[in-house]
Amino acid sequence: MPGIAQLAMATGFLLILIGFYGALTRRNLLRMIVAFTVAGTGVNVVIVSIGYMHGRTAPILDATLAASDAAARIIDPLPQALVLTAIVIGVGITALMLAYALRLYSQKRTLDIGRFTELKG
Amino acid sequence: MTDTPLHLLGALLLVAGAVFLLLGGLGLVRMPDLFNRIQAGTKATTLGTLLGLAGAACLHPEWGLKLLLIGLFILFTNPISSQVLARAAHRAGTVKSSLTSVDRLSEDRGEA
Amino acid sequence: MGNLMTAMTGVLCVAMLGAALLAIGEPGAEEAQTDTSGLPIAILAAGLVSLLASVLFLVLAAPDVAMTEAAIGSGLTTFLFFFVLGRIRSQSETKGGEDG
Amino acid sequence: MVKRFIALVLVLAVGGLFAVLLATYAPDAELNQTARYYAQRTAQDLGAANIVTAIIVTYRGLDTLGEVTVLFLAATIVGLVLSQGGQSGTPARGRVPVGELLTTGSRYLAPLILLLGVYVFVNGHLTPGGGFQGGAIIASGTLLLLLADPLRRFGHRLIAAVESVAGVVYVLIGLLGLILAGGFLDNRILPTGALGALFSAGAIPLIYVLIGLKVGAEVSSMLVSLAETDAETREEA
Amino acid sequence: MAETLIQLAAALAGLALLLALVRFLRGPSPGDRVVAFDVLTIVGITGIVLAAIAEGRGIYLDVALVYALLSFLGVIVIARYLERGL
Repeated sequence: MPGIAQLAMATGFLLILIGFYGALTRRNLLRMIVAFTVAGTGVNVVIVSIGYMHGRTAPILDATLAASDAAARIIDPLPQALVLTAIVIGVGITALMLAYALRLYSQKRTLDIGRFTELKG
Repeated sequence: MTDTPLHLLGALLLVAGAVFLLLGGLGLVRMPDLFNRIQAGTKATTLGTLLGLAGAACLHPEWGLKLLLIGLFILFTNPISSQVLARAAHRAGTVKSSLTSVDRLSEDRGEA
Repeated sequence: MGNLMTAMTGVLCVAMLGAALLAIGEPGAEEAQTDTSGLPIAILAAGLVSLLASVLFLVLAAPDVAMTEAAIGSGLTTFLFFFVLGRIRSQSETKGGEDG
Repeated sequence: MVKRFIALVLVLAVGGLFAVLLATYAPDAELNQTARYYAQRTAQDLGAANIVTAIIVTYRGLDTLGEVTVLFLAATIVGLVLSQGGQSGTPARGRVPVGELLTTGSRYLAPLILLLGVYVFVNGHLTPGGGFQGGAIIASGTLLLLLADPLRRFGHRLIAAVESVAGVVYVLIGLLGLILAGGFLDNRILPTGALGALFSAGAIPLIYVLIGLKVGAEVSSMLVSLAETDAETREEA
Repeated sequence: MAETLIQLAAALAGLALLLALVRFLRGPSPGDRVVAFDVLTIVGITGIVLAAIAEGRGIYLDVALVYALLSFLGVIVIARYLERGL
């Protein structure tokens, strides 16, 4: 029986693949952005699941977790810190992509990625 | 975990809450149109969640305050979201099932 | 209660994968992809992926990450997408764009 | 069709790579050295109960400063891009007005959401949460106000002022750490206090409040600049 | 005994989640999917509470607090979009 970490990691990898496939095959700009956010969630899930250890608890000290035995009972806090910032940056990136998509639409009246041909040689 | 009567009561409340959640989910799948599904999906699950929170409060009395706050927030937000959704669905002209016979909003607007 | 957590993870993973498949849309409908008709559902499904991911993060003992994902995935991202979609809808309706 | 096939092959190749990674993955039984250091030293060195907060604000504080800057740049560029695109928009005629329940509900819920945001970032060193989460929650409050009244105008000056003052004070506290304590953004310029108390962990609560205000202002300004592209075109019509 | 009951509750809640997911995936109208989304978020709150009980850590409830107060925003956003108010 696979552990929680393996299950979550497999899900994360599958989310990345689904998002990747979507971003490659879709032609609608907004659909591509949606696919990117799905892939981004997958990356976050994978990184957090790497830090997970079986039978341990969250890295926050309180009444049920004394500072002295923290090293024996908590999971790795570093991936969590990384993912936390990655999520916030993710929303900034999404907003930026959407702003550009809206701008492109007001100029070209289309969301089809095949119509944006100015940069093609 | 020891089996004091309070713990047992808490666990039973949790199961009761989960049963209501399950009924809500069942209603969501079985009901004929959107408005009936909103009924099932909001009322039953709100009750289920509140029962579950009460059960958790019995299991861990020291969490009581936070659980109470969560329950209050659910009571505040859930009606708003379902009402806004029902209104939007009505306005967007969602098809009603033939079993849905009362439509007071249309009557108020003089449409029916 | 290890079994409980594993089972919960399993259910969450299935739900997330289902929602993710819905988010990128059905394969094969490539021609109809440049209009915006199916997009609300795709965006909603992406929002569902992030909400379920938040519960999954909690099961993975990362409450900080779970809270971030809940705060951002619940309203902000969905709003950004739908706002842009609404603007595109009103523009295509009033000026009669190529794909409108 | 060819493009689709190529995409499928590419995805399958990456998937194979992932499968190898997953098959060879063996979870650690013990914390690695860095994590062990954080676990053992955080409580006595910094006095923060939430180790993730300690890492974000102090151990890797410089990264966080950079990250907040990236978010600021993103918000600025969103505003810039949208302000140029405004004139080609069209007025939103026939908008459906907001329902009564939502306007009334938002009047009561928005202060509650702001309060929750403040609670989250003030308690960032004790419970889950902190500046980023609190900032996102505050921005959600802005979002609720925008939803309840799409024509509401937010003070750009206020948002910009909050954002820049928070940023400047953040950097100043960092410099103060360089002078009074061990280095840039060192939190021990204030006493670390008792573990678990609200006023503990040195400057961490202060810095997290600033980060919360800054992130909240940045994300709010993104939302407002999106919403106001609409309002500008409305005025022209 | 209590532990068995809690596991039963978790199983029932998981079943409710899967039922709501069926409605979410099947549609047919966007409104139906939004209702299913609403139910899924509420079941998610119960899931968070169950995780907190299983781990025995009260701090997890802070996440449920945020979840309970903010998850309705997504529903309101899409409802306003559907009634052409956005």
